[in-house]
Amino acid sequence: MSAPAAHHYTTTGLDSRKIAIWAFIGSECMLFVSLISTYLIYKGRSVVGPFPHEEWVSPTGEHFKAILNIPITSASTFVLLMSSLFMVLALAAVQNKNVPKTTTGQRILGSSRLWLLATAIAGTIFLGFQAFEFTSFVHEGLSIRTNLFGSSFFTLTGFHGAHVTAGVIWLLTLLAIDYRRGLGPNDALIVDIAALYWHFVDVVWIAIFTLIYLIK
Amino acid sequence: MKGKARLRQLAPLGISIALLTLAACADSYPNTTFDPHSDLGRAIDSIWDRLLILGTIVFVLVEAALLYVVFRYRRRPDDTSKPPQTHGNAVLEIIWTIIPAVILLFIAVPTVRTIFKTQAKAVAGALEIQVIGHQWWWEFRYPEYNIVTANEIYIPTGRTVNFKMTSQDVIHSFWIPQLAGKRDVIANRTNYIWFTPDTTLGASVWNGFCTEYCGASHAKMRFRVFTVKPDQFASWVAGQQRPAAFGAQPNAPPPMLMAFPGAKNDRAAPAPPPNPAATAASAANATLASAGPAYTFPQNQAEFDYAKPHTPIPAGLKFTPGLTGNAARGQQVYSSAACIGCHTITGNPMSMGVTAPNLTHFGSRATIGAGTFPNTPAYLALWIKNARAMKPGVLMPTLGKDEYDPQLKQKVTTGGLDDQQIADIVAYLTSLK
Amino acid sequence: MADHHSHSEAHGADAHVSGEVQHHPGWSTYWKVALILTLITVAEVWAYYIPSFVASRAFVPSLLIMSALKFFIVVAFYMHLKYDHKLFRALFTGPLFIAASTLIALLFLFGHLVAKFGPG
Amino acid sequence: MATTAAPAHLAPKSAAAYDEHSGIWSWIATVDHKRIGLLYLFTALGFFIVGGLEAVIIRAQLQGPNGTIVSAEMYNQLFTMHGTTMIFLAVMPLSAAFFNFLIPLQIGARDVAFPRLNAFSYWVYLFGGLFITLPIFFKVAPNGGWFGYTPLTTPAFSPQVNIDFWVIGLQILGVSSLAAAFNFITTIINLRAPGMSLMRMPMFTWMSFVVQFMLVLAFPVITIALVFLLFDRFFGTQFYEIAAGADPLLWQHLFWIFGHPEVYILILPAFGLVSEIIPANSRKPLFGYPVMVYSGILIALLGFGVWAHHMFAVGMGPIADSVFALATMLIGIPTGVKIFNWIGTMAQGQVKFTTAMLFAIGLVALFTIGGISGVMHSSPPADLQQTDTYFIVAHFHYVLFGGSIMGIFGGIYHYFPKMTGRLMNERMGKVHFWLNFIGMNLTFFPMHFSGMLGMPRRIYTYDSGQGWDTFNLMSSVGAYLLVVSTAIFAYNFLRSRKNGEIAGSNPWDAGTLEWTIPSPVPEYNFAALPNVTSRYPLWEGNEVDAESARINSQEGKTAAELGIVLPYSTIKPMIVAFSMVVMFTGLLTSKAVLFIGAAIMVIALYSWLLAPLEPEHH
Ligand code: HEA
Ligand code: HEA
Ligand code: CUA
Ligand SMILES: [Cu+2]
Repeated sequence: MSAPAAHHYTTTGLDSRKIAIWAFIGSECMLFVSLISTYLIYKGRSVVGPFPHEEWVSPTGEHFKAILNIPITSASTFVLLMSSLFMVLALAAVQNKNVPKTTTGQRILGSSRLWLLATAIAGTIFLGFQAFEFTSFVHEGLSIRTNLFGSSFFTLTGFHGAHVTAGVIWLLTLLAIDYRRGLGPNDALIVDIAALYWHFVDVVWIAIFTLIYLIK
Repeated sequence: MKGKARLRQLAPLGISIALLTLAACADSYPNTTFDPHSDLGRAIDSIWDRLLILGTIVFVLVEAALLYVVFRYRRRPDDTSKPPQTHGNAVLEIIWTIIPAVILLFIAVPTVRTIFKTQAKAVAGALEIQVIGHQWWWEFRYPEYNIVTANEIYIPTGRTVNFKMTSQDVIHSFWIPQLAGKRDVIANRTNYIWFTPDTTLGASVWNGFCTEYCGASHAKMRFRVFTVKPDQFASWVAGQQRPAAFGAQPNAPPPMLMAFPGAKNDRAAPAPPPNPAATAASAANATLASAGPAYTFPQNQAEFDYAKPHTPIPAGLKFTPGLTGNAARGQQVYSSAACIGCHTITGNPMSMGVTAPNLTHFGSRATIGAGTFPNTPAYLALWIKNARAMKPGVLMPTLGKDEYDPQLKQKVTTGGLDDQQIADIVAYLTSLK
Repeated sequence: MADHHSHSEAHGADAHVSGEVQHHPGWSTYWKVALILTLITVAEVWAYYIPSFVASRAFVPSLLIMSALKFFIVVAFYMHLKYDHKLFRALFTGPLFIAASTLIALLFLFGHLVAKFGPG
Repeated sequence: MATTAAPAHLAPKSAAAYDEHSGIWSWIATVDHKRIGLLYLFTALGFFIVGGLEAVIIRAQLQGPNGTIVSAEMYNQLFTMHGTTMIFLAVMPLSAAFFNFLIPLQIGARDVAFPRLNAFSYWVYLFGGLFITLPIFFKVAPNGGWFGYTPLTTPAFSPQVNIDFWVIGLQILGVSSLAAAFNFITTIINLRAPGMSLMRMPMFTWMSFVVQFMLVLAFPVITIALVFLLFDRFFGTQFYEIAAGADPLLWQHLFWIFGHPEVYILILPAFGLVSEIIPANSRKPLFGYPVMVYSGILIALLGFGVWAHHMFAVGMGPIADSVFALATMLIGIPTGVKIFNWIGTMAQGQVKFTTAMLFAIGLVALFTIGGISGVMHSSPPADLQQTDTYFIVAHFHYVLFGGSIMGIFGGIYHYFPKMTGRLMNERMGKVHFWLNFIGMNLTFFPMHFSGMLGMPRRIYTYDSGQGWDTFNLMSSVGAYLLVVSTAIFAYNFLRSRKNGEIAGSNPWDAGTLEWTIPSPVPEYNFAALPNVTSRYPLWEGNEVDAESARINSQEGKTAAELGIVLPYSTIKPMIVAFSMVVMFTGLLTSKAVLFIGAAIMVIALYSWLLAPLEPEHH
């Protein structure tokens, strides 16, 4: 984090790292579209169950219930949404570090550590939900090898989960820096970049939640 | 010096263009796409001609302009001061945007028309032939006549034939250059291509190729198409409907190993019910069996030459000379050997395998190994002895005793056939006319 | 990332810092946005549990609209694209457009939309 | 050096050692875009030779009917690796060599935006390239064709290790391309010198800019397609398992959504180079500059909407066939505009036949042929006869060899002086060009005929009496000529580095920014950031440009004397790259290797990101 933007000549006056992260996010759009397309293309093409929204009775008479668990996923979706709120608060806190805080409310709102931690925790909870979801699916007879649905579902949501994991690690790194030397307005940019990534991961989930979970 | 150089640069093009005129005459080019013999072929060819003409015009104009400019404006010793520093010319640039657009319009319109014409539903009553791709051979079925055969198709001139394709394994592609374009043969999908061979055609034979890379023997996945007169076709059909000529037994309908996936873009005519003539024929096959020989394409005919494979026999394959096989014994050996696990011979109850070509009328075929070798005892014997040495990666096991199996990388010891047994099998199979 | 190359002209820089400044909305906007997102999500899930609605033709479109709404709200406010340099808008919407068209094209090619909108 | 300006505690221990100008170490640890560019250039030329040799073996096998030089299995590995090598290890990195070397010089920057990321890209490319190339020496090279169609490449039909190398190798190479792309996008947006507005950027930088966006959008798609295949092969998923009802067309669509943009990724940089060479050697500014820019952008946009023209035989149905056919034809228009504008640039100019110019003219002549045959494929009914025959092989060699390679050779002759300070031998260069030109046409023009006369591609042997013998013989002879010409080039290239005549800063009296600075270029590129007021500062510039040029043309000053701070040299990016490849090899060997590689990678990455890029300012 050696190079605060203000020290450089740049054509646009913007910091290169922020341009790069936006380019990266643009590229991620194609990545997730490929995954989502595949899931939708294979929707309803599995030759054996279990299936996302319908029950299935195997030739051997085994009974499999519809896989997707909307209540749980709604909860995790909500958690991820909230994490985005925490993230913007963390960024705001870093930006306004030097603004004197009079009331406790301001002090709470102004604590970058609190919000960074909250975001990371929310992310972890989301991952926890996903871990629970995956294991329960496996118990209900759907693994990544079972059928086209299993393969495309686990890969898609797994990729998203991997992104969340990376995000959590990133946030914890920032948190560590915050504890070591404290993040101030000069560091707003690196927090902003992490935030952009985090929100994007959230945005992707918004799409996944509707396209994969809700639409039958 | 530069001038001469420029001329040299045109030399290879010159040569090649001279060769194009050569290419026009078909007889020396048995697989040419330039003289088609079906409606589809001609539809494609007319677009090709248009493309060739427009393309040549564009080519000549562009290269001429390039050469002219390069010569006319080459730097001369007295060019000390800079040339006029023009930055562009709106009018010119608009012109050379529009001209190509117009040219493309002349290509686009017939293109789209032909697409919709040639991909329409085949006429009802078209002869449906089911094509099933295998690594590395072709299975052909005539549901209308209950015929299953491999690597060779007979089609009557003047009747629309509708190929309905799918694959057992990887993607293959079905191509008869002189009759039609390609269509990919894809597992879990059903594809179609249909055309009508010209009535003007005499009995003739065409090479067919697999044109989608499909593994080790992609190069050796070929087939033959015989366009014959309707009466010849009828006779061939009657022949194919008989059970194996040798040791004839009541004809069971050939096993159909796989169903076609109900593809969304199913544009085929529904397969007509087996016509009464056919069923009658199979009912009365005992009598038919005694009837005169059925039509098969005369292999001594000149047209046939280029359809004859010339693949050399791989080094190191030997067969004891002077053995004479006994067909009766051959049938026994065959029926107790590995063969029956994969091959079907209708009329031989032991032989119901469906993973390899149907051999019911093997004797009537012109080639073996998916068009790789001529169907003569000499080649056949070696093939049975060590198919894997004859054709890369082939799934048929090496059967000859003490032969080296290039895939298992070891000699065949137990259960290998000796040359006499092989000779007998050869006699049996070739007797299956 | 620390991996940002610097030019030594300290002076040339200050002139351009301005581009970096963003007039972010404050807490008041943030919690309202969060509320809206939550409400839309609730609406989506609710819709999912009304069989008659699920059966109706309106179901899929309305869900798509709702999630698109959420999508753009987050991008506009939390990713402050609404307030940020227009360059970033270009860097995001361009690829998003290509990605979206690719998705739609693929669904057509695999015959998914054909049943609903496409030619038979 | 840089370190002198640095607080001691920040300077890496052996920093002084890194910064010596020569010595293998200085190359391994370099973060200088010019050196990285040269590394790319040498490596990619090496891979070009490898790919070429593979091609020559192919031609020897096909010289006559029933060739027996290689087995079917070997042949399949040869053409797969030939295609893969030429596209991913030769042409793309050759373009990358110019991205690295030229872009900062053309926009007036001291380096790219992320120098260490840049080094990382190179090392990933090198290790990934070796990973995918070495297996052929052990006869276990990938053998699924360069577009690896499923289900042939699924474990069900290719259980051996061959395809694993391909899947993992391409995955690795993708990382390299993506990292580089983000880097250059940022560089071009953000490090342009004062006054270097977008519409003043040299055309090469413009085309590169477009290409970076194509990379950023195309590579994620193949990444995912490969991930599916990887999972199928290693973790038993079923994306491409026909037994599980998978649709073989899924791979084809995903691959070509990447694959078609890829072919423009391969050609646009060459177009850019030619757009520099032709004006310089015609003493005229590029004709219709804005249109050249827009046509480039348009080609890229359309390029994302035509992929299915590689699939006209799969039975997509009449509507899809028509749509993709029309979209494909459209691309001919902007491309034509480029061809005509190049001719327009030469018209009324003073065309000097330098070797570079000959190659540029060669591109215009030959690419046109390939383009026209491309348009011939774009009509689906016609393509049903052409597809998967040698007619296609002819098409893409005319555009790839006649286009990309010709343009890149031109670029090498043109920019060699800027890279080394010396000129390549022009006489040998011209011999190289003519042999190349003749050999190229002799090799690939006859393929039009063998194709239309029914010869399928990817066949390791063909029967006599099919009417293909003559054409194949011609092609093979042509290929042998190309070996000779390429050998001459290699000799000229290696020799001129030390013995070529001294070039001076602007041997071709060209007009763009990179020619205002000394050759070879000092490590800081520009003593003072130039102020730009025109597209061709050396031709059309006013006193402002002149002043910048004067300052920057001065030789001999070190960065320290000028008080310019340069980034530290470091091997951390290389370590990250290496451990990443180790991690991937873990898939083939053992989990232990995988985890060790991953661990080292993460550690090295952290120490890279937390270490300062360069000394603090004072
Ligand atoms: C550098 C790479 C490159 C480039 C630039 C192109 C350019 C084009 N390509 Fe090519 N193509 C490949 C590389 C490339 N291609 C490769 C590698 C394959 C094979 C992949 C494989 O199967 O292995 C392939 C295959 C391929 C196919 C699939 C064929 C098949 O497999 O059946 C098609 C089909 O439409 C096609 C079309 C085109 C078209 C229309 C263009 C256009 O962009 C061309 C435009 C240019 C011109 C038209 C010439 C200049 C224009 C004028 C002078 C104006 C006037 C001209 C007219 C009005 C016609 N290409
Ligand atoms: C940029 C890309 C590129 C380039 C430059 C080339 C260059 C060449 N290619 Fe090819 N080619 C492809 C891309 C390219 N190719 C692709 C994508 C395929 C499809 C693969 C597939 O189907 O999957 C293909 C396929 C392909 C085939 C079809 C194979 C088949 O379908 O069965 C053939 C056949 O002749 C061929 C030939 C050649 C030849 C003779 C050259 C020549 O131009 C090569 C010339 C180069 C050299 C001769 C260099 C060697 C030089 C020396 C050895 C000199 C020694 C010097 C020193 C040691 C210092 N290529
Ligand atoms: Cu079957 Cu190629
Ligand atoms: Cu293409």
